[in-house]
Amino acid sequence: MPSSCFLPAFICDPFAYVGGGLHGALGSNLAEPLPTLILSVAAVAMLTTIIAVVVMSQVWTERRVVAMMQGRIGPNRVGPSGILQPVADAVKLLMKEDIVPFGADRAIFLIAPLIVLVPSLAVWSLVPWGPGLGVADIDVGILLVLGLGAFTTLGILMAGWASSNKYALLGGMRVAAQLISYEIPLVLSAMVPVLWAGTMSLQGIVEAQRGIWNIAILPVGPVAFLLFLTAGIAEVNRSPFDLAEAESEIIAGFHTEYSGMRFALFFLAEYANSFAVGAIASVLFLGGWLGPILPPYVWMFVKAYGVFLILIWVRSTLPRLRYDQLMQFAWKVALPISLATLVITAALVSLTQGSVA
Amino acid sequence: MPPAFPPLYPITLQHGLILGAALFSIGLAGALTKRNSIVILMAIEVMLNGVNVTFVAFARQLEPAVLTGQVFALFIITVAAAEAAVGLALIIAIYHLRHSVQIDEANELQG
Amino acid sequence: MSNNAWLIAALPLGAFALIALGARRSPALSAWLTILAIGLGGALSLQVLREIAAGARIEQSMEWLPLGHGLGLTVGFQVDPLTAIMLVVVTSVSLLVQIYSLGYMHGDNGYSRYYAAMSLFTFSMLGLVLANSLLTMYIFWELVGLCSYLLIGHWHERPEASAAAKKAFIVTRLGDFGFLLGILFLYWHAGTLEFRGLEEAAAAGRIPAAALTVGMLLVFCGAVGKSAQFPLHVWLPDAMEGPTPVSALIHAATMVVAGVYLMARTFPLLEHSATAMMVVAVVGGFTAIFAASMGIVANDIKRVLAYSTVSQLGYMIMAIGLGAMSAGMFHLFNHAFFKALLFLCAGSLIHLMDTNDLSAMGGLRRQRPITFIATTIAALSLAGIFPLSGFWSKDEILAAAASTNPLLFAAALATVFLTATYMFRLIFLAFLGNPRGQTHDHPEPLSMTIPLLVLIVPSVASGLLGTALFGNPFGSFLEGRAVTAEVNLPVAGISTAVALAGILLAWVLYGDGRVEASARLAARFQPVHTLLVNRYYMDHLYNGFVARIVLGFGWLSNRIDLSLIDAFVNGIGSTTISAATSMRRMQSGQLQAYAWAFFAGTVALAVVAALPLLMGTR
Amino acid sequence: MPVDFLVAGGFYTFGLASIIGAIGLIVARNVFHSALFLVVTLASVAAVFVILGADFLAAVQVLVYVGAVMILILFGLMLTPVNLEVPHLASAGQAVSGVLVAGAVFIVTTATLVSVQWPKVVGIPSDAPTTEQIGESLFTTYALPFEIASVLLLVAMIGALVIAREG
Repeated sequence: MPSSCFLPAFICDPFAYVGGGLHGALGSNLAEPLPTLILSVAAVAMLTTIIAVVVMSQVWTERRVVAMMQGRIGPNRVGPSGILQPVADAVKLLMKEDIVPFGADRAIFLIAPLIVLVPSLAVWSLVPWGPGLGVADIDVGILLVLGLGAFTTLGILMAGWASSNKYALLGGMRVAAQLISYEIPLVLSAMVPVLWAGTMSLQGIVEAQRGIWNIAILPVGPVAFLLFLTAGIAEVNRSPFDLAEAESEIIAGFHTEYSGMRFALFFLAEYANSFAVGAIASVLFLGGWLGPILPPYVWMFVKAYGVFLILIWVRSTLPRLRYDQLMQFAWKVALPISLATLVITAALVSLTQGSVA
Repeated sequence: MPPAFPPLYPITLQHGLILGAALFSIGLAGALTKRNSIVILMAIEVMLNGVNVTFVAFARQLEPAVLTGQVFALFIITVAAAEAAVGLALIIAIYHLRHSVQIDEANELQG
Repeated sequence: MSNNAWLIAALPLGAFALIALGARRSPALSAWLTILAIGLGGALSLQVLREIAAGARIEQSMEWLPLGHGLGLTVGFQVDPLTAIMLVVVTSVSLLVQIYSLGYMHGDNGYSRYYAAMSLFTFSMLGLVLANSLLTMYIFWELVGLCSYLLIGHWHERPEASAAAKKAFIVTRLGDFGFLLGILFLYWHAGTLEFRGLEEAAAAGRIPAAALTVGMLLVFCGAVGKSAQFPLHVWLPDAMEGPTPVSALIHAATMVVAGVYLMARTFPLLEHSATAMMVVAVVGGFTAIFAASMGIVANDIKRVLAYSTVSQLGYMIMAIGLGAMSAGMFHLFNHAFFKALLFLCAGSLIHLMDTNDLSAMGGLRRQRPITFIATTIAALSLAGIFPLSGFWSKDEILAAAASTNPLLFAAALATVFLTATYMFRLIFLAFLGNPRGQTHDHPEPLSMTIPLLVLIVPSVASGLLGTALFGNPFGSFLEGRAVTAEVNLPVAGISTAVALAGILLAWVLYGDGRVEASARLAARFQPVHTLLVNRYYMDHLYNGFVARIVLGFGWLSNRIDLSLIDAFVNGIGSTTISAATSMRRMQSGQLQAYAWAFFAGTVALAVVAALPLLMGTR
Repeated sequence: MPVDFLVAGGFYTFGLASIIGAIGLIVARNVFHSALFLVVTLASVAAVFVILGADFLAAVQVLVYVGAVMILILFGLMLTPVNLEVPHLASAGQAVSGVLVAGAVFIVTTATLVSVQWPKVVGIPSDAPTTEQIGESLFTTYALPFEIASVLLLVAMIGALVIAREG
C-alpha cells in the first residue's frame, strides 16, 4: 500500500483487496497451488476484458482526436459523441464472412492473427499497475517484453507470406526488416533505465524512480525516452513508420487479404500494442505507477494513455517516411545515438552509484 | 550399475539430458537428410538447442551456485546468431550465383 | 615531485601527440607547444634535482611480462643523482636549442615536423635517462635512434641528408645489436634487468666474472655505436647533414652522450671486470686522439665540431674506463653546454653565410661579434684553459689517467694539443682576416642570440661546481657522499701549457685567417694529409671490405637457403601434394557426407569404448 | 509436492512440444512450415529453460532466436524463393543412413546418460533470479570468452554484409 494514497483501501488497491479476500476464501478449502492457479486464470480473464475496453476507448479517442486536429468532427452518431462507434465497428467485423483466399497457406493464414495478438496481450500481463499489482512480475520482465514483441513480427511475416498475395508479402517483408532494425535502438534505449535501476524487473525499475523519474536524468533521460518512443512507434507500425500498410503503395500490406474477425484481431493487437508501448514507456521513463494522491493504477493508466495521445498527435502531424529514410534513420541516427546514450549512462551510473553493479 | 531409465517423476538431471540428446539427434537427422540448405541451417539450430538444454540441466543440477552451464548456453546462443547471419548470407550469395539453395549442388569451392 | 618524475618525459610526448594530432597545421603552435612542454619539464627537473639533493631516491616499476618461475620483465623509472643531472642537462639544453630553432628553422617547410620530431626525441631521451632497467632503457635507446634518423634526414629531399640518416641508423644498429645481445646475456645470468638487481647480483658475485666481462663488453658495443666510438664513429660526422640545432642538441649534448650515460649507469657492474674497464678505457682514449687528428684538416665547420665531439666523447668513455666515473660525467655535464654553444655559434655563421665551408668564411667577427665572443669562450673552455668549465673536468680526467696509465695519459695530452689547435684554427679562419664570401645582410633573430648568451654562462662557470675550491659539490652529489677533488697541480700545469701551445701553433699557421696555410700544409705533409682527409679510409673500409664480406655471407646464405632449406620445404610440399592427390577422392564436396562420416565415426568410437563395459556387465 | 508435479507436467508438455517441433521441422515438405515448426521448438525450449530455473536464458532465447534468428531465416526464405516446396529429401540411401546414424547417436548418448552415476546435487537447485549471477560471471570469470564472443559477432556481422553484398 503506497503511503501517497489516502483513500480507502478498496479504492487505492481494489485488486489486492478483492484478490486477497478471494485467496483467503479459496485457501480455506483447497490445497495450495490451486487457489493461486484459479486466481491467475481469473486475473488473465479480467485483463482480457480490460484490454478490450481500453482498446475501444483508444479507437474512439484516436478517431476523435485526429478529426479534431484535421478540423473534422469524427464519429458522432452511435451513442453520445459517438462513444459507442467502436462497439458498432466490432459487431460489424464479427458478423462479416471469414474469407480465406484461394491458394493461401490455409493453416498459417488462420494462425497468424493469433500469433500477433497473443504476445501483445502477454505484454499487458507484465505491466505493473501498482506496487505488487500485476499479473506477473518476473525478474527479466523488460527482456521478456522485448522478446514478446518479436512474436508480433513473426505473426505479421506469417500473415504476409500465407496470403499468397504480392502486396501482403511485400508488406510482411517490410515489417520484418523494419522491426529488426528498430528493435536494436528499442532494446538499447530500454537498457538505460535498466542500467540506472540495476534490475530488469519492471517493478524494480519503477521502484528505482522514487527519487527522480528516468526521463529527468540529464543528459540521457530525454534522449533515451525519445528514442524509445520513436522505436516503439516503429515497432507497432504506426504512422509515420506505417510502411507495412502503406495504402498508396501496397494497399493494406500484410492484412490485405484479411477480413472479418481475423482483421479485427489484427486491429485489436495493433491498439493493444500501442497502449503497451505507452505503458512500457511510462514504466521505463515516467515513473510508472508513481504519483501523488491518486491510486497507483490510475497514475499508470493516465501516463500510458498520455503517451498514447502523443502517438496520435505524431500520427496526425507527420507524413509517412520513405523506406530508405526509415532504414537510414534506424541505422545511421537511432543506433549510434542509442549506443552513445548507453555508454554515457554506464559512465553516469559508475560515477554516481560507485560501480556498475 | 545396470542401465535403468529414471522414473517419470520427479524431474531429475537425466530427464533434461535425454531431452537434450533427443533434440540433438533429431536435428542431426535433419541436417544429414535434407537438401535445402536453409532447412539444414535450421536443423543445426535445433542441434544447438539440444546442447543448450543439456547445459542448462547441468547448470541446475550440478552447480546451482555457479551457473557455468547457463553462461555457456549464452555463448552458444551468441554463436548460433552469428552462424545464422553468416550462413544466411552465404546461402543468399549462393542463390544469387546458382538460383538454387540445394546443398548438394554447391559442391565446388570455386564458384 | 620525484614520485612523478615520469611526467617530465610525458610532457614532450604530449606535445608530440598534440602536434601529430592536429597542431601541425600551425607551425607557430607546434613550436610553442614543444617549448612549453620542455620548459615545464625543465622546471620539474630542477625541482627533482632539489629533492634528490635533499636525499630522495625514487624507483618505481611494474610487471610487464611475467614469465613464471620468478622471472619476468618490468618497466619502470628511477631517479637518483645521475638521473637528476641528466634530466637537467637534457631539458635545459633542449629548451635553449628549441628557442634557437625558432629563428633558425623559420620558414622551413617541415617546421612542424621538425618540432614534432624534436618533442619525440626529448621524450625518448628523458625516458632513456629515467629508465630503471636495461630493457626500458633499450626501448628508449632505439626510440632515440629513430628520432636521430628522422632529424638527420629532416631535409630528406637532399640525397646526402637521407644517406647520412640511413648511415647513422644502420651503423648505430650494429652497436645496438651487441647491446641487445648483452642484455640477453646479462638476463641469462642475473635473471633481472633492473639496474639495482644487476648491481646486487654483481656485488654478490652471482654473475660469473667471465660472463660479466662478456656481457659488459656487449653492452659497451651499444655505447660504441651511440656515442660514436671507434670503430663505429663514422656516422657522426655525416650526421652533420641535419639542421644545425639538431646537431647541437642530439649530436653534441644529448643523444651521443647516451652511450656515456649507459656506461656510467652500468658502472657498478663494469667495476667488477678489470678487462672490460681496460677495453673501455683504451677504446675511449684511442677514439679521443683519433678523432681529434681528423678535426685538424676538416674544412666544414660542423665537421670540425663533430670530430671534436667524437674526441670528447672518447675522453668521457676513457674516464669511465679508468674508473673515474664522476669525472666522466662531470665532463659530460660541462661538455653539453659548451659544445651546444659551439654548434649554435656555427649555426649562427651558417645562417649568415648559407655555407658550412670554413674557407668561404673569414672576418666574421665584425658582423657577428656576439657569436665571435661566444665561440672563443666555448673554444677556450673546450681546450681546457683555466678557469673555464672544460678545464676542471678535463683536468680530473687527465689526473685519473696520469695516475693509472701513462700511455693513455700521453694520448690524452696529445688530444688536448690537437683540440686546442683545431678549435683555434676554426676561430681564426672563420672570424679573423678579411671576408672571403658573400653574406646575407640580415640581422640575427633575437631567438637565436639569446640562447648563445645564456649558454655562455654555464660554459664559463659550470666547471666551478666540480672544483676543490667549492668542495666539489658535483662529485659529492653524484656519489652521494662528500668527495673532495684535488687539483693535481703538475697535471693541470702541463695540460694548460700543452693547450696554450696548441693555440699558439694555430696562430702561427692560421692567424689572421690565412686560409692558404691549409693548402701549403697539405702539400708539405701530403701522405698524412691525404690519410686524414680520407678519414683513415675508414669509410672506404666499410664500403669495400666489410660490405663485401657481408655480401659474400649473404650470397652464401642465399645458396644454402635455396639448395638446402628450400629443397627441404619444397620436399614437404610435394610430398603433401602427392599424398593429397591420392586422398582427394574422399573429398566429394558433399558437406552432409562429411558430417555423416563424422558422426558415424563418433558412434563407432563410443561403441568401441563401451564394449569392455558391456562385456563386463553381461 | 504439487509444485514438483507442476514442474514435471510443464517439463513433459514443453519437452514434447519441442520434440514435435523438431520432428515437424524435418518432416514438413514446405520450407516455410519447417521454419514455423522451428519456432515451436525454440519457444518450447525457452519454456523448458524457465522450468529448469534459467529465466534470463529463456528471455534471451526468445529475444535472440525468435526475435532475430527466426526472422532472419524467414527473410532468407523469402529472398530465395525458387524450389520452396519441391525436393525436400536427399536420395533415399542418404536419408536412411542419415536417420540411422542420428538414431545411433541418440541410443549411444542415452545409454551413456542413463548408465552413468551422476554426482549428487551440490546444494539445492534454487529458482532464484539468475540475471545478476550470470552478469557477474560474464564480466569476471568469463570476461575473455565474453569479449571473444563480442568480437565474433562483429566479425560475423561484417562477414555477412560482405558476403551478401558481393554474392
